[in-house]
Amino acid sequence: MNDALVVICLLLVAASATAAVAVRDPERQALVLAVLGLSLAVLFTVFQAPDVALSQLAVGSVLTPLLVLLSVRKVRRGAGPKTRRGTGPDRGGRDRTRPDAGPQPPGGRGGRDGATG
Amino acid sequence: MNGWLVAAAVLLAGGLGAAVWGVATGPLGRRVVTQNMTTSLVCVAVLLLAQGYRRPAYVDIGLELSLLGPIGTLVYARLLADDLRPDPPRAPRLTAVAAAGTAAVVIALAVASGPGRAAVKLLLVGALLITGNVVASRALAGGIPEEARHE
Amino acid sequence: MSVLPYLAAGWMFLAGCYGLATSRHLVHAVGCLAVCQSSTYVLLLAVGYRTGGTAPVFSDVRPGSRPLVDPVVQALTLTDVVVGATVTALLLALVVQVAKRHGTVDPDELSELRG
Amino acid sequence: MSRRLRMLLLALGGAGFAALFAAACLELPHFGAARHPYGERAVHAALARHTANVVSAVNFDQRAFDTLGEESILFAAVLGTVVLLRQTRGERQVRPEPVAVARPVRRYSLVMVPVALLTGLYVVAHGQLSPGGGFQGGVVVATALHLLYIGVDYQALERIRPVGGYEVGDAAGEAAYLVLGAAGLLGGSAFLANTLLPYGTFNTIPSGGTVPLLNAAIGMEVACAVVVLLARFLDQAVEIVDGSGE
Repeated sequence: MNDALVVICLLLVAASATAAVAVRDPERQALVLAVLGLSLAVLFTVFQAPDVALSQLAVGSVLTPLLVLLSVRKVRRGAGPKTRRGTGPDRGGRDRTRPDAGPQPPGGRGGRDGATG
Repeated sequence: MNGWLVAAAVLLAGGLGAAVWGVATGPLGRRVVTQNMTTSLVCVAVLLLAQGYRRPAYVDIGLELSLLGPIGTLVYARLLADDLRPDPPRAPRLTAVAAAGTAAVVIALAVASGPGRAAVKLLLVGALLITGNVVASRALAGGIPEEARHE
Repeated sequence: MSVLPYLAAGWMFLAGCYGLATSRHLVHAVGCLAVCQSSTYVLLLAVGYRTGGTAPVFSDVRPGSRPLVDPVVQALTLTDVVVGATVTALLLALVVQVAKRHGTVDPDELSELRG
Repeated sequence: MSRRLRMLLLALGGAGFAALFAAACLELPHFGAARHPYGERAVHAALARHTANVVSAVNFDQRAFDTLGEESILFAAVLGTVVLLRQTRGERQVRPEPVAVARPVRRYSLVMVPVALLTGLYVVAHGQLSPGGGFQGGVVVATALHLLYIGVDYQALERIRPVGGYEVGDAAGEAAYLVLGAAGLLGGSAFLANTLLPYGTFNTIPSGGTVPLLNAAIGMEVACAVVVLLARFLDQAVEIVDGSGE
């Protein structure tokens, strides 16, 4: 029975890790990271490591999401009010006028934008 | 081989699998609700595992999760309040199901472990978890208004 | 079954690296690094696991009554979790600083700024 | 570096890593194998010193010096964050307006602060017996305090959080760990050696020699460190704005 539990938890952890990478908006990624933390905690319980499960929960359920969300909030505010919502995460600082940057080569970017899982 | 572990495995395979899908796709509101429900689900699964492995010490994991999980959801409710406000996620039915399921499992576990400190601890974890889950759902459904900003 | 946990850890590490290399937002990159870091927890604990074993914590079981998993790797993983959390915090502080200085958190734009 | 070159490098590195890692996995001891020579010795050593939680015994007795290194990393990271996130010239501080959190959420938060604090202290105090320890408990304590920001108001948090005090607490926790280590040296054995105190009765709180004390020192350091860390981030996100006007 324990083998089945190990396999289930491993697959869940691998799936949520992949999702955490594929979700590109940091706020939404924070939510996936929280679920990854919870599945890791279950995996550690199944691996008979309650101490590690406790510290993973302590870090993953509140501390990391709080730090990530506070950073995102600060970064967005620093990048100007126009990027507050709408255009997606990938254009963090685009609204800043940067006279020294020169013209952008067309088609060099884009395509990947908004590639949420 | 015992029933508690089988129950935990079924709960994890079905529930947590759906949770990973729910939190990685769809509108923000649904993701946040999923995150909230995952706390209850994982906590119940850990309690089942503790009983299945005959290790009451593992209940401490459930205790910590029943406290920190809802606080984590409140973090999202607080810091994503602007994004959630146009369409506050309400999931009364899901919350009720989660609360009822938690209560049923916790009572079954408390009965199985017999009267004593362990049963009291289990009931405490269950009470904390249900309260936290309900309050966090309330917070997501517009319990925390947008913060006034100095622009 | 005998190597599945190791392979899962390797997969997580590779997925995290892919995310790091293709990230368009530094906060997202820090999250991907956290994924890489969690692969090490899985690997370490998998090495210490023992079929049918239980945790080497004797508050509720008699010593010697059941086989035990390896406590040394668990202690190592504990250290790993702590260090992972501090690394995340420090990197996020750096990201905030970068955003203040350069007004952007897109790695590509940052390298454009430099060159 | 162009995007294509970067992806090519990544693919090469990833393929190389995958091949080598898969080869290494096949040579590792099989998952779930019964032979754990270090683990068995660690369990014997922990039981000889009456420490019920072997993981704590490894962390605070057998590998206590490594834990000192780990806590120094935490200490240094907090220091780095404080330096990085200080208020710079051209930035000003604003008072955040109070928010009206819904009544049940507010009540829940106020009730949960002492409950979570108590749980955190319980986890720290029983670190040498049941799962848990200074780190886990310390984070719970720090989280409990921040429930005031999350569920009540930023001002409520500020009232119970003189950051200076927590900075002192952080340093005091680290110092207590060092002093306990040095006490072993003065007591005639090695640095951080667990030979000073009686080992006590197995499975009671004052068992395990210096393990509970080191545990408490770490608990204090972690709790204070997390509070200081979050205080810096909260300052940046809530209070400090760009002075040049947005």
